[in-house]
Amino acid sequence: MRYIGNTRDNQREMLGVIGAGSLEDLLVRIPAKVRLARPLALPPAMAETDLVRHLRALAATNTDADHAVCFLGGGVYDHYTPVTIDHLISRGEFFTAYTPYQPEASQGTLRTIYEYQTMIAELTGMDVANASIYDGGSSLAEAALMAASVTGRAEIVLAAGVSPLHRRVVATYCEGPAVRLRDAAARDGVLDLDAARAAVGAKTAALVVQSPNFYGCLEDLAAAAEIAHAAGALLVVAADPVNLGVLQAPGRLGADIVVGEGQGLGVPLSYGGPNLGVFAAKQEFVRRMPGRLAGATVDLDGQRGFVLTLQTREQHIRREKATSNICTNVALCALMATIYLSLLGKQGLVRVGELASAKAHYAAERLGAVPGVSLAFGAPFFKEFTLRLPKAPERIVARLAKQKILAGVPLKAFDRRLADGLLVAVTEKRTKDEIDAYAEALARAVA
Amino acid sequence: MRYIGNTRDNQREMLGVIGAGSLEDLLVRIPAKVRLARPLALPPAMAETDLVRHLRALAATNTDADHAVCFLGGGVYDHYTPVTIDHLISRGEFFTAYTPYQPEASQGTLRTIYEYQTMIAELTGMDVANASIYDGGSSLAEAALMAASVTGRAEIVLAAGVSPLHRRVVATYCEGPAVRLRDAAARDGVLDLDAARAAVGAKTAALVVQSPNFYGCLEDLAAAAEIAHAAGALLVVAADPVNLGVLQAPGRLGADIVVGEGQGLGVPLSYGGPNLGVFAAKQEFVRRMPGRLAGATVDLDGQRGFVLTLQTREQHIRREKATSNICTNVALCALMATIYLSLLGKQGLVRVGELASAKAHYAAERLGAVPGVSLAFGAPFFKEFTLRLPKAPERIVARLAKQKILAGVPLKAFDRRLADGLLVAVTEKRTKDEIDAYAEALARAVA
Amino acid sequence: MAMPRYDKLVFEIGAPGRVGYSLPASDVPVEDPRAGIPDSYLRREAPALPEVSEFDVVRHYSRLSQLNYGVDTHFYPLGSCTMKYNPKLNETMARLPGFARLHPLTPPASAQGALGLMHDLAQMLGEIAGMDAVSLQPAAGAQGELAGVLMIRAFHRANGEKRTKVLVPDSAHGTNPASTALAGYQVVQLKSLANGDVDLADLEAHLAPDVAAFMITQPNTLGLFEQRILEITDLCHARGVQVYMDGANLNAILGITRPGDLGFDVCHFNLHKTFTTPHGGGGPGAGPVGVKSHLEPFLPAPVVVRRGEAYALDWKRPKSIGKLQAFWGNFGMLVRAYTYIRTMGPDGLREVSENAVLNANYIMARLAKDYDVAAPGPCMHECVLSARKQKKLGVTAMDIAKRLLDLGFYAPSTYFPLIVEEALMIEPTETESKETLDAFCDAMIQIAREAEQSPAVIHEAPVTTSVRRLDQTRAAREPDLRWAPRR
Amino acid sequence: MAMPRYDKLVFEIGAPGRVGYSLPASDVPVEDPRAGIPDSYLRREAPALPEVSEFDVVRHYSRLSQLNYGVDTHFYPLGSCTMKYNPKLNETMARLPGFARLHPLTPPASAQGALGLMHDLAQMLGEIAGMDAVSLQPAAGAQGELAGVLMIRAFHRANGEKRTKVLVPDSAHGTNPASTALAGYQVVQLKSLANGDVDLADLEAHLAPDVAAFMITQPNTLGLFEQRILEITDLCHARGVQVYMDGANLNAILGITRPGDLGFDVCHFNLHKTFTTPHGGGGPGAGPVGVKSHLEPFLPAPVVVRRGEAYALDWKRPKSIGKLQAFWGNFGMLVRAYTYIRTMGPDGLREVSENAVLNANYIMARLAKDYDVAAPGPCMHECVLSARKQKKLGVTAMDIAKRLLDLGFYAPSTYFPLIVEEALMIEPTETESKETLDAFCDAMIQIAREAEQSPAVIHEAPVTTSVRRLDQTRAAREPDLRWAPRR
Ligand SMILES: Cc1ncc(COP(=O)(O)O)c(C=O)c1O
Ligand SMILES: Cc1ncc(COP(=O)(O)O)c(C=O)c1O
Repeated sequence: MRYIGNTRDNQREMLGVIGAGSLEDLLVRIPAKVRLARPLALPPAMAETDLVRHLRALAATNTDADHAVCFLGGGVYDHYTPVTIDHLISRGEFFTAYTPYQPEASQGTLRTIYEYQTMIAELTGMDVANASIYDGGSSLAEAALMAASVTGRAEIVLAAGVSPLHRRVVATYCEGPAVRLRDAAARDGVLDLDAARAAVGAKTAALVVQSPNFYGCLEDLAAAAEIAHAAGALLVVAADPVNLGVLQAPGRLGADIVVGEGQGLGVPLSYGGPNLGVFAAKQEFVRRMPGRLAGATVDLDGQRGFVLTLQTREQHIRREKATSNICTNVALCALMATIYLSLLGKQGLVRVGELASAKAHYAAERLGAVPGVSLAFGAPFFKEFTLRLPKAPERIVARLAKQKILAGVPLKAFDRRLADGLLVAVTEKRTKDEIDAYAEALARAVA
Repeated sequence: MRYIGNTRDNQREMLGVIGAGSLEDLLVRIPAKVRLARPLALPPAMAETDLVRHLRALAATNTDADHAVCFLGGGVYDHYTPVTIDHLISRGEFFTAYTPYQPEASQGTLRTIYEYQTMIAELTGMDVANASIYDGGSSLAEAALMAASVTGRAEIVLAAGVSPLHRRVVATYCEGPAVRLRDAAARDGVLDLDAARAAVGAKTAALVVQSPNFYGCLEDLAAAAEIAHAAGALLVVAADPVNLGVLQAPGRLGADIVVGEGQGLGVPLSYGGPNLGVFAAKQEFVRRMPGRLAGATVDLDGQRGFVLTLQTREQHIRREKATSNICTNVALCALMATIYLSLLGKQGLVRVGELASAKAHYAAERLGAVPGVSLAFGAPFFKEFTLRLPKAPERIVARLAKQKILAGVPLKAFDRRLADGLLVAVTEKRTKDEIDAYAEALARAVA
Repeated sequence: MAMPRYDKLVFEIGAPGRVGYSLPASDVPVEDPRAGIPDSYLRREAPALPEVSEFDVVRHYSRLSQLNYGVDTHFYPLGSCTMKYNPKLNETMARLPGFARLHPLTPPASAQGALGLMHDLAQMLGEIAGMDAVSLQPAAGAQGELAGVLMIRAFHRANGEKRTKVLVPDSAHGTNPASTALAGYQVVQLKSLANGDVDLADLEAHLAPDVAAFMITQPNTLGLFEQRILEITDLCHARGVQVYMDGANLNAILGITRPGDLGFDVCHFNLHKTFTTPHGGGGPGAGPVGVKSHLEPFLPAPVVVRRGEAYALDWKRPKSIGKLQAFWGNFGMLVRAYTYIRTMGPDGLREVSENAVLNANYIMARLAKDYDVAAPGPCMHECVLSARKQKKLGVTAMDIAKRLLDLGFYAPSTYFPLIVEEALMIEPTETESKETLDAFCDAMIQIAREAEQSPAVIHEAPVTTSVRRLDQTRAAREPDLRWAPRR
Repeated sequence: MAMPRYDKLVFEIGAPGRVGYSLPASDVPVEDPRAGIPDSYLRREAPALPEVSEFDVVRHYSRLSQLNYGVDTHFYPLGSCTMKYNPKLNETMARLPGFARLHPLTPPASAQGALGLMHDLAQMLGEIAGMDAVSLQPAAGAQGELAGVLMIRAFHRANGEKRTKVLVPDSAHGTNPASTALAGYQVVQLKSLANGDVDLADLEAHLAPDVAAFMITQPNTLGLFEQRILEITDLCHARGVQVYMDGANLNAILGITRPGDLGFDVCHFNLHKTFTTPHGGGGPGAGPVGVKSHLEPFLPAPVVVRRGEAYALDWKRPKSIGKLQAFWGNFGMLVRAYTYIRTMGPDGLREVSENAVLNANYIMARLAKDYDVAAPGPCMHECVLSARKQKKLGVTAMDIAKRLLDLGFYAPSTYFPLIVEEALMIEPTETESKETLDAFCDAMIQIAREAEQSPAVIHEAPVTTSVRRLDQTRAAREPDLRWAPRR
């Protein structure tokens, strides 16, 4: 049988050593009454050749970003992913290890986590970053809870531009701890600072702002920081780290906690998961942070080495008083990001941002010039923007999908006021030809 | 610049240490007259994203065995290749090492070669196998030359069923050493033993027989051995090692040298190269064998270790008197074969052979029953057979290719008497449905 | 058995101006990509990231990897984690562009293969666990627990009940109390019997009307099957208490018995344990959660449904506890788990558990003379030993773990479960062969001998790893959590 | 820097009956797959292959790999072999199904992408070498040499000339005389000057009417550019002698000068050296051969040609020397080389050579004090040192090589070229950075010190590898070339 080590002979011998007559004998503690009396009703085993055929066929029914031109965003993006990343993370020593409980036999993983923490701290402008949270959504949720716990306040104010997909995750996580969510409205696509000022008060643990926000617009983080801090609240910023080669580090603008979806840092799209939850904070909060932390120390001989540290925050030690319930995280995605950021490096990340911004602005111009189509907002944007279409975006998207253009994300499902809205993302990978072809196809579709 | 280690600063510093003013200064020995005064006329550098797009597009114009049902054979086959092989050979320690000149830092490669030699010797029924030759064709050529050198005779008799593709390689290699080739005719697809007896004589270094032969038919190797040995000649057998789980080891039937194309042992089709030249011989010939050999020995502490051995046969020591000019071989393909044979193991290779044979015989029945189509030969076959078609095979093949069936190899180019011949290979990967669909498509095409 | 030494961080290699990326020049007529963006929003200096070549990166991470033990290279008997072989076929399948390059907001009509796979996987997991519905959304076991407890909470609330406590045995994994607390419950810790079993009388005493749920691990964290499980679940249900099964140990019971049939209302799966998705140095995993039908309305949204011939994401789940992650689940892991289940089939899965159990019992039998067994067997898929005998000789569970590293094995889980003194929790998994188990047992017996005769060699360990024992105290006292250049 | 120990062979793991494959049951109505095949053609017993699980295989070969140094993990300054970084992009591209899964006998109309790539690659190699036509068929450098010499032979024969000798310098790589002999020529060895240069007077003396060709390596095997190359090629041509360039050292001159412009008639390429295809532990490589137009009719058949918009295999080459391998060349390697050339472009290729030369000169400069330099520089892409000074202290080139292994480097080529006493041939390649070169030079200087002060540490070396120095004599005296079970 596949993937099973023992032969029948092995089994016999082992049973002999155990002193059991049969495999059944080992299961005596399981009452007969609860034993499954039939085989599981699952499809029969498939041989490798057949299974490959089956899965290829299944995969082929999906319209993926290799077989269509992808303008989809909304949190995850078709960014350039150097092929080298996958070659390196696939090395069994990384891929098939687990949480580095035995640091002496896990220095590879621990060093990469330490590198990752350093890079994320640098990009976000924060003092410390953890070893990863599941995704941008749960990372934001953890930040909200941490803000509540740090401030002893039970209300979170979310700017309207926070991703509705993430907002729902925050709501789920805030249910138990009874942390209340309030929304601060937007004006022309960005946080209405007056509304924010009105919403943030003495009960507010944190003001949460995402920039660029879900609709692609850039927020005034410095102003948001002022509002939050004036009320004794924290500023939590959700940012896409890929952008932070060009955009200012939120930490420099007053953020106390920075979270974000790190998928763009070399993590495959993979239909939305696994992703990479980025989490960074100011030094003063380090002992309240969720998640794993790797730290440098020395060994018996005084040599540098790395360990998991400050574990008294974690569930396996603090149990119900832990800062979070997270255990398995997304270490391998963090490794992808570490390798990505090493490859892109000081210059490359800037280049990615510049290219994405240039192409997005070109696309906005081309698409916005299609008769009947307009840009929804006047606020500055970066690599993503919202269009208003003269026909139902769902229809347009379906039509363009047939032409192998993934045109964008219809916004109706996320915001009823944007029933005519289409969210368009343009990464550095898109070419002028692709954008032009999209504009022409869109023109035909809305005509 | 991509893949170059030094920065401009590095270069400056290094030139300083060298005491050179510029990179130019290092090239003083190259006369100005022969310097290229212009840039190479090559297309400009392409970024990774663009290049991936370009190569994907190029690859997509080929009809490969993932996107069509492959009945092509003629020496290389669409056999089952466990995906595990590629994962393992891709490990940088194997992939980016070279010939194990420093055995202490190359035990991984040396052990796998020793394993490979053992497996090939076992399959072929020979005493020793070398660490690989380029491909089945050059392997056969080396065998012919070795036979000539061992026997001191200058004539090779090739059975008509020897692959014409390989025969041409033998001819090229025999040109220099002035070894003459003679052919022994076939009858009903297999070697005519009377013709062989007539052709083999006191000048014959070796009789070369391939089984299954190019047309798919199984040869009577024992009879061929008798004929060769009676004349004091060697019997060289070309065999596909994939078949040797079911078919008798040529060594047991009297072969003195066994060669073959080992591509089926887990090596990708890759448009015909790199392939894997298998080469095995009797112990008495070991010091006349071409190619590398790994052997077991002990280290200073008496521990087992492996080295390249009997190197006095090789070009780097014996120079013009070497047994062969081979240096770089196909070690990585040999590693693929080693992993393949480990995975398939004692039972698996038998199973592959049984399935291929069953499916080939089913296909022969189905295709042979198509009106106007017949089996060309009455001789027993294994996984490949020759059909005669009522219409030009080239046309049929072109037509079926459009239906994503790679129907077989038209034989006209190889044998004018088989202008209506189509060589059809059926591996264990082909399903009944695929064979049935082929039969139906063929019926329509010849109707 | 020594490991290579390599002591660099990526920040300590490279040179200013060196690059490892490859990007084309801009092909659009936009002169200043920063135009239109307020100055104060822009970064002034490029971030201090490495400046290394692609080759620098390849060699650096190749060498770093060599400082790890992984399942591919070493026996990794880490209890409770099911460190089984991760089939390479899963990897090849998960990397098919149709899966790996699919954007989550692709119109469902253009993602039918992915949705279909998810739908079928949820069905299969439901059958395996005897549960009526499964959500694939949770990203790991702990998030599955959170989802499960939140569903229980929503259920009670929908029934107009205000229950505030959840009972969790003291043998439980830390995520159980942590998830429960996160879901807003007060955690009541129950004392387990010495073998990890539930103390039924004590349970009964605690089953007050304010108890919302009882959460246990089955088989328990000592590796034993909770024999009186039906009494337990019946008792709970009689008091209106929902019963949650931590499914981390599911590898013990595939095709043998099912959480649903044991009376559990909820149970999570760890696809990175039972279903061979790789552990990746600490994740990603996937923690689907299965429920009985009364909890189905509360499942995280959206749910993948089949409508006629088409698959869709059903968002209209008014009673849903909401979302746990931004998208639909750790799809990449789902492809791997699906591939695995289709590879094994029903008989194969049952053999998985039988052999997992056999292997654990074999280790227990071979080591019972030299180590104290935490609970008399037969155990299920893992066995827990206590090094209390060795402790008296001055050799702790930690010491034994370190010595194992020198002998070429990763270490068992240590000091878990908390109720066992000097615990060594050994989970061999079914993918390991008798030869490997024998080599491991030989090493363990050798260590027991050494503890008696030459403990110094144990206290010195590890000496073959790239670093020796590390100063944990210093790491926690003076946290050094990011690299800084010496300025 | 120590390596892990692992001493098994695959035959020594596993257990009877264990399997690592996965094949479906037969779906065709054929009862006995052996029916119709004579009994005597059939194997009676299954071959004695391993009986191991997939996991056994993965762990075994993962661990075996760890016993190797490779370019990905170690500086590998093996002279004459150009052990440069092998870009991962090449690998991903070569594995595209349209390339990796393409059968060589696919009708050309269905293989246009592959043929087009080959056509364009041949053109690009022609431009790089200044040659008029290129065959991609040879499987490695040595086969390229054979092809080249056979073409020369065919050329002379077509001109009605019977020339029987080929001149080869004593500094040449062993394949040069071996290939020449294989092509049916008598090899005449010429003495090189001390720096590896051709002794022109001696050459002239040897250029008898029976000489068919002169075969040299440019830059020569001492790493020096043959300065009087035009005199040499002119002289040869004046005597009707063809000149062959062994292109193994092409990495030194890309975009700087071209074999064709130097007067060579033939030259081979080693794609596994200059063009980044991986060395794979000893191959596969690819050894295309380029020729001037007068030799074009003799190229191996078939030749990839362009006919209008379509590409085809041209078999109608009546003067061809024939085939060298069964199919068209090592296509997988061609895809990698093509990817590389398109990545680098013309400027990039020139920078490759400039930096390869810079790196070699840097090493030579840094080591010139401690080791004898075989020939005064500047050198091209590699430098040859002599350990003759060290030899007097009892430390040989071999000893130095072994000590380098302990210090974390693979070794240079040793004892080649034969004309240099205690040769250490160091080729750093352009992909290595100054930091790595410095670390290597530091190690070499340390060894020079050790040779003077503490030679024992060198003679003991290597001690960090999985085995220590191996008994080569025993291996050759009692050849043990295949494993056998202890019966
Ligand atoms: C018994 C038990 N429960 C729960 C978990 C938590 O699962 P995860 O790490 O996937 O969040 C673990 C994981 O180690 C476990 O062993
Ligand atoms: C100078 C020189 N010539 C020829 C060759 C032979 O090339 P190959 O090994 O590709 O056959 C080599 C290879 O090592 C070499 O270094």
